[in-house]
Amino acid sequence: MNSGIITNLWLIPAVPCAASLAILSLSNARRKSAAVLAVIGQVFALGMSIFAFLPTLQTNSFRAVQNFTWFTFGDQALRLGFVLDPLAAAMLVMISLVGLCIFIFSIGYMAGDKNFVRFFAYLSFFSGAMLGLVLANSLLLLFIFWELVGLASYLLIGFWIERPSAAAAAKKAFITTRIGDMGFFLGMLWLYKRSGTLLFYDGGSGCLESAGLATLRASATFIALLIFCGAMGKSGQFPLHVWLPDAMEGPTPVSALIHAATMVAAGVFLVARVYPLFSLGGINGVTSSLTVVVWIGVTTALMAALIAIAQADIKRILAYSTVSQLGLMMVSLGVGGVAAGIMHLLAHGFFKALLFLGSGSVIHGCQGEHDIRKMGGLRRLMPVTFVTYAVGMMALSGVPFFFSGAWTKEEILRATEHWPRSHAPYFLMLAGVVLTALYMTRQIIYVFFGNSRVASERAHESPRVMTMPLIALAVCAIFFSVVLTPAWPWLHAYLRGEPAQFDVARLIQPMVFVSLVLVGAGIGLGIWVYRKAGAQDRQRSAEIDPLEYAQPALFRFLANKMWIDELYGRTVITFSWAAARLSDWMDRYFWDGLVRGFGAVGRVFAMLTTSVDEHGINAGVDETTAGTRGLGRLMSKAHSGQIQTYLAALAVGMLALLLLYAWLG
Amino acid sequence: MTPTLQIFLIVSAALFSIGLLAALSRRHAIFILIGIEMMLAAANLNFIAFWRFAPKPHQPPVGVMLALFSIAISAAEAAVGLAMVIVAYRHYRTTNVDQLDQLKG
Amino acid sequence: MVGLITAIIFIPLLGALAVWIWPQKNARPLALICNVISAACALALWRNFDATASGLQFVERHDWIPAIGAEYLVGVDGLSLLLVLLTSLIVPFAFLAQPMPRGSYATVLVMQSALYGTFTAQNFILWFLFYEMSLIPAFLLIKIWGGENRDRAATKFFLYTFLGSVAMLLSFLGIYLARGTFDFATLAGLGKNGLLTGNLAWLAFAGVFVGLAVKVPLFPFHTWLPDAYQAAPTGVSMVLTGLLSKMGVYGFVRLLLPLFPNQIRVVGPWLLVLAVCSIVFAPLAAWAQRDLKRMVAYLSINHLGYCMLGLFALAASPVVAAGVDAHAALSGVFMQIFNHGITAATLFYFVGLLEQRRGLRGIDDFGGLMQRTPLLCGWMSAAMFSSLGLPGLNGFIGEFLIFKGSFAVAGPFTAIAIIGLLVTAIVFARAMQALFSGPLAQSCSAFPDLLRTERLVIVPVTLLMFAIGIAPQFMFNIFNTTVVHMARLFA
Amino acid sequence: MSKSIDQVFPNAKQWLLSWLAGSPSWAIQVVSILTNIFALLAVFLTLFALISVLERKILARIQNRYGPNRVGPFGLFQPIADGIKMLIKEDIVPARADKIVHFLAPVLIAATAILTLGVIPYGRNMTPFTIDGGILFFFAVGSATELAVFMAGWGSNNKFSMLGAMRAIAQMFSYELPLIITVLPVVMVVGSLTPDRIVAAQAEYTFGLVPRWFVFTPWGAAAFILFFVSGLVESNRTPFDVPEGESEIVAGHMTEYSGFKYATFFMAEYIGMFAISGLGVTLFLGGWHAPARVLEIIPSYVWFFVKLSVLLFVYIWVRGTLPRTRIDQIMNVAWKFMLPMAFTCIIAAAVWHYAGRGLRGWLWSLLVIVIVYTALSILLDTRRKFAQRVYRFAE
Amino acid sequence: MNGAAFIVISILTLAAALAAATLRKLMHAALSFAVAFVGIAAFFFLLGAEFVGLALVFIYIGAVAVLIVFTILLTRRDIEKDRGFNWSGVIIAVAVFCGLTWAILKTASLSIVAPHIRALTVKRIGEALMTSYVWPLQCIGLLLTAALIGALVLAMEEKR
Repeated sequence: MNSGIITNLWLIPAVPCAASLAILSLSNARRKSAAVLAVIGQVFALGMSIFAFLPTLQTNSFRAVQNFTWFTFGDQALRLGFVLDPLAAAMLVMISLVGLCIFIFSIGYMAGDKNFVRFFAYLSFFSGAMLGLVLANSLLLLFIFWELVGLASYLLIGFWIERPSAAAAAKKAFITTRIGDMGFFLGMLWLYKRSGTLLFYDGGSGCLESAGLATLRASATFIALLIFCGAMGKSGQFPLHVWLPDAMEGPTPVSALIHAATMVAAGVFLVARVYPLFSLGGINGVTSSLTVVVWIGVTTALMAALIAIAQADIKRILAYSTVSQLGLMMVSLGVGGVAAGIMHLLAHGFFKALLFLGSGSVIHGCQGEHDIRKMGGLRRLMPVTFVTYAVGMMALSGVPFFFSGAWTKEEILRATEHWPRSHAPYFLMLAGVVLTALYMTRQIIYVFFGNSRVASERAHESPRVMTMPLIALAVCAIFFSVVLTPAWPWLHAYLRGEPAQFDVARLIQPMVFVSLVLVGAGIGLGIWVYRKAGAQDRQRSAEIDPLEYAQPALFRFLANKMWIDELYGRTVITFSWAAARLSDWMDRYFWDGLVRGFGAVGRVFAMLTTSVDEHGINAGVDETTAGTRGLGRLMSKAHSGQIQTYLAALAVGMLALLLLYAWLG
Repeated sequence: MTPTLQIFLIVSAALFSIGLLAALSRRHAIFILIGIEMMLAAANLNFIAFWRFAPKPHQPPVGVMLALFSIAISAAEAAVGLAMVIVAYRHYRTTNVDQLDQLKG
Repeated sequence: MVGLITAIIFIPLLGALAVWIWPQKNARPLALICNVISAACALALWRNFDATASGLQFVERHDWIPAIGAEYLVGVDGLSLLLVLLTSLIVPFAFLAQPMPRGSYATVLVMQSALYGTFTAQNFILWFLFYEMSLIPAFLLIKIWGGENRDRAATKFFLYTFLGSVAMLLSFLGIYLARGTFDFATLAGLGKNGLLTGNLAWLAFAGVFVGLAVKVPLFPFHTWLPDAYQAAPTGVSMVLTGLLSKMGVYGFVRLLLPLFPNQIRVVGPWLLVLAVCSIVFAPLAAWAQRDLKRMVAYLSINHLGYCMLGLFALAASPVVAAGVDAHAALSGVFMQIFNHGITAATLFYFVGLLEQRRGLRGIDDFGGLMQRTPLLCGWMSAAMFSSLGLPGLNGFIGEFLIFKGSFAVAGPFTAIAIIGLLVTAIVFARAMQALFSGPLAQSCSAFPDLLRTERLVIVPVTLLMFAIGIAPQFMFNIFNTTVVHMARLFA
Repeated sequence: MSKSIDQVFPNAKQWLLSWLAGSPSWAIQVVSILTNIFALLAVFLTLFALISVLERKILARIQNRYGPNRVGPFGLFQPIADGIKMLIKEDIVPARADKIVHFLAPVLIAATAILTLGVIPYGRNMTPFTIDGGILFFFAVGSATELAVFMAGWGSNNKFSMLGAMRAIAQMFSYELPLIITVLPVVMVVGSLTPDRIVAAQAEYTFGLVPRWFVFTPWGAAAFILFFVSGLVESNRTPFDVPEGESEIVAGHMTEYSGFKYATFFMAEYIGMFAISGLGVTLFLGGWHAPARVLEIIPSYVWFFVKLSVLLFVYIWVRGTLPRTRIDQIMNVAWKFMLPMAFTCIIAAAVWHYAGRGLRGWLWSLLVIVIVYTALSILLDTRRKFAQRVYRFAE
Repeated sequence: MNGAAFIVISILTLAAALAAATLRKLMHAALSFAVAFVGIAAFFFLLGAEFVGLALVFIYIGAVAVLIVFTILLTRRDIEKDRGFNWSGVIIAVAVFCGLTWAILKTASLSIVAPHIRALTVKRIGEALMTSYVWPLQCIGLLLTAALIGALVLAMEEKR
């Protein structure tokens, strides 16, 4: 079985895709079969992922490559391939596991939706494309799946298509990521031109292997940065992050799966995958491209964390949190902590999915309300949701020892600390940790503590089908830390292809205490600031946030997402729309006018020649014509229209010929 | 007395002339057609006569072939011609060719 | 198998005659039957086509007007076969799109015959005859059966293309006077060392270039296109975009590139500028359109701009030609020809469906269609995604290869051209948002979803798009040998 | 012995001519021809007389009555009485009639009818006139009947006559096509227009038992049925006797005829019927050949007349059984059904020939005919047309 | 070849033809026309072209004559009127006849007697038609079809 799946890696993405096709062909009423098909597809994917995962444990730096020819053009072959290595295997398991939880959760969450069937088709399709993405052994294949997950994201964001806001958000997501993708595309072309292949690993001649890298030389920086554009778009890095918070217009399971756990992390995965390109020619692990990655990551992480503080929409807070965490991962990759970044990616996948699903459960309980200021007191009404949500919150905030997020975050901080170029990112990241704890505390106080307000009065616990995935993910979020602790950094070692050693002593590290202090500070600050917010009574649901009360200008700046959307609207969009109008105008009036001008000149010329013709050349011709016509009229008299006359003429003619013949001899 | 080719040709010429007479002298369109048919028949008679009096009539029987085709064509001609007479009659309420002279110059 | 091409060329002509004679109600079935026959012939051609042999196949050569070197010389290589297949696909598709008056069926059939002729003729006079023969029906179709503004559009179309043709004819007369042949293969052989010399060469080049650029159309000779496509009835628009524009691209590949390599090399960068302008400005203009048909028309210009980009990049720098990049560019252009043919025709088909249902085709005249007509929206989205180059659909293959080929040769131009891809996406995203999403517009609330007949038409075409997008090898098999052969020729 | 009986009539003629030995050849020729003519006239006029009374008897049996039984034994002398009656009747010519034409019409019709009898082989060596294109002669002369009918209609200057003549010509024209075309397969297969050759081609027997008559091939059977129906129409017999349908147009083109002229028409009709039946026997039923080898001891002419009688009986039987059809129905069937089927017979015969004239050919040609027949019935929507009609009155 | 037969037939034929051309009553003329064709067919028999003769009878008596009388019938209202007779036609016809006869008599090579030949069988004609004359035959078929359709279309009642 093991070897079987390794030689048939394509099956892993193919099964959910096939499930998607099957579901798409179902009628709208076949809800149950749709859900069953989707879940079965996902279970198969999970099973195969695990089977694919197992052999990677057996040897260090395991790598199985399967290349094949897609097509030949001219006499050249275009080859694609799948690769299975620890990075891919770990991603596979995470994606399919989180995916499965979310699929099950969706059955409950989407139960009332009339397009239930279509939803599962899209979801399965996404799952397949995402699995394909992590398995791709060719930048082209990766790009293909990259676009397909983008498509799935587009479809799912705009799933509630009758809402104009959802459609707008979908469009925004599509176009924004497409901007990044164009960079990616260009980078890919460049890479292809340089190395002559897009395969990552191809028995030594792939573009990520030494022979391939040698051909790149100086262009590697540009190629890497262009590819990073794609990652920026997909992973919501500044300045292309604007689509991700808007993407929360989609159903919550979608937000959980695509816009928290998997797809948005694809950018991070991409950078990790083509890391040799980024680090090519680096001194001490520092290259200009990686420096760009670090600073983009830092900017994103801090900016998003700040914005998250001032948001009122429960999902938007989580969305900004995602952006922030993705920034953190980018920083990690940029400073050289690839394994740390990926570990955080995996852990983040679990707890962020958990948080989103929790928020989904909350929204479901509150009849679709998103505004945290209208909730409150849900702690008692939705105990399971509360507990699991709290687990997620603590994992995200990085409460040490028991939660996976803490270990990975410390890993990242440790990597950042040792970045040779500058220490600023390190300190900024520490600030980020505080901010994370702060906004999560704010959210949980608003939602779960205090009295119940407008939206939470009739709230109820979600059905089992929704809470079970929550519990499962919460368990994952906690127990995942087992493989993350410095005492037994198994995952770290696995990703780096080294054997892991167990050493309890490493459990106690200075970073743990730094973290403890920072998180404690963040939570404490939160509790102190929002202590009253939880106790507000139901009449004052829309009251002023304590922070807004203290710093109204700053709060408005943050609440309006730093006016970045507006900035784009005034500049980029206006400019391009103007370009469009200009093009149209040019077409309609300038070019056409030019042509018509030529036409007018031609017409004037024609009139000139006509007059010359009529009065000069034509005069004599007219006379001749008149004469000819007169003659013709005369001759036409002979045509009496009487058939017998003609016949007689014929006969006389024949006679004449006869006589002529006789006369001649 | 054995008829020679000449006699046949003279009979055929007479037939032709009678046909011409009908076609030229009579005013009724059907007579004209009858006349034309007779002229064609005279031609056929010539074909057959020439074939019969040729030194080697069988290699191949050209005259007979020509006569056959000519008969087929004249049958077609008669059909179309008569249809035209009917149409003309329907349009102009006359079959007198003197009155059917719309094409005069 | 000799005679197959002649059969393919003349069957539609006979069909046109039959349609013209037969009663009105039989026009469509008759036209379709005729197309089925010619399609069967085209498939037979494909089946018997030797994909491994370079050079022409199924050649038929007869004297025509020996005095001026005109021959009836037809034959196919991979490119011709591809276009013959495309023609066999698009025309019946167009016939199924909308019921048309009998006359227009006959006229389209005449045009089809001309198209087959253009794509298979290997002698300039014959080629030009067919080339012109396609122009007149197109003019008539717009002029007689067109929509709003048809007179203006038709006249514009006619003047543009006709002037282009005249320029081309004059150029070829010049070439003939100098070289004494009209045979494509012979001319291409002579082209390497320069067909003509001095200014005459430039004049001839300009003539041929203008003639073909108008037909494609290439910026800035494109302004007839939006008007013409907008005015033409749906089926005709499909044929115009799917096939007529291909005649221009085909002419570039067959005539301009092999015949004037030196001239192209000199003006190459400028031609690339024009191609990039086509690619960038056309979708921008499309963005600003209200009329869906006009929008699709502009995107057509954009897509053909990719073809031009690939060809000019290939021709402008012969050093790399014959290598992987030349193969990529040429294969990409050929794929793009085919893909654009079916995709653009499908888009026009959908616009036609919408217009049929609504009576209008402004982008704001619809809204929330997804709730009312999910199937229509779904299949139409597939066509749109194909057009914007989503992987997994046919559009991506051609565009990727073109970009791959031209980036290697003309990197900066290609980088700018990427903007075209982006803007195309924007245009389609906007269109999808306006058409499919939001609350259901009152005026659309009675729309029927895809009818069964419409489904029968659209599903096979879309499946073909998917097939080419996922496993395109069968398409490449048609022209791979030709690509290698041509790349060697251009080098 | 049997041979001499078989050849008794030719021998008798030879004996007769031997008296003239030594006379100029043209005289012998004339006498020979005259002998033939007299023999023909004698036989067929007798047959006509016989049939006219038998028909009445048979019809009577069908209608459950006695029929003529007063004159002679079983009423067998009835024709004589009828003849006398006809002869002594006044010959009325309408005042406004075209007298010449009126007079010529019955002459022409009788002449053509009798002429057609001349090319049919009545027995071994018993063909009165052997012409190379005998079948063509039959039809060429037969087609003059139409002109005669027209003359009758025109010459009478009576609207019933004219209408009857028009109907007769229309239906004869229409059915002449299937009639001739159904003959073509036989001509094709035999490769000759000569009736003797056609008869000779049907001489063999399969296993010495089943004669190789063309009626036993699928195309032959189909052609024979079509031929027979067309023959019915050609001879203006019931159910296709609309030209003289007495309830509508009195007696059609014969309205203004009386006395002996009327009798001539009557006779011509019967002789035409004999001629068509005789041709049918020649073409499809093996001519004068016996139905089995053992039966060849019975003289050939007996077989011919037996077959002829059977056909004539069917004619009478049909007349007694079927109602008259409408003229438009007749025309429709001619053009939409008979003609295509007749063409199909040609194709089927070709298939039969090229598939080796054996069992394989038999089956293939059957297939062709069945396919076309089915297609035609579907196309013509026969099920609907044959369905019981619903009449709606007072709507 | 029988001289007596020839004389009888030619007298019959020419008389009938003359009658067809000159008889006042159209119907009589048409019937004379038929008789004239019988005469011509007899000529053909005399000349050994039996098949052509039969075909002639078949086509002219069976079809064309009937067509003519039908046409007469359909245009009946018109035939009662008195018709003019154009004497100039007689002059031309006589002139043509004289010219032709003079030319025929003048040509000495025409005074030949027919060779003795085998009878021309239908089979031989059929072979010739299907081999060397197959194209003309097809063309004639096409022509007849066209004529059939054309005549039908022409004579069809116009729809109001």
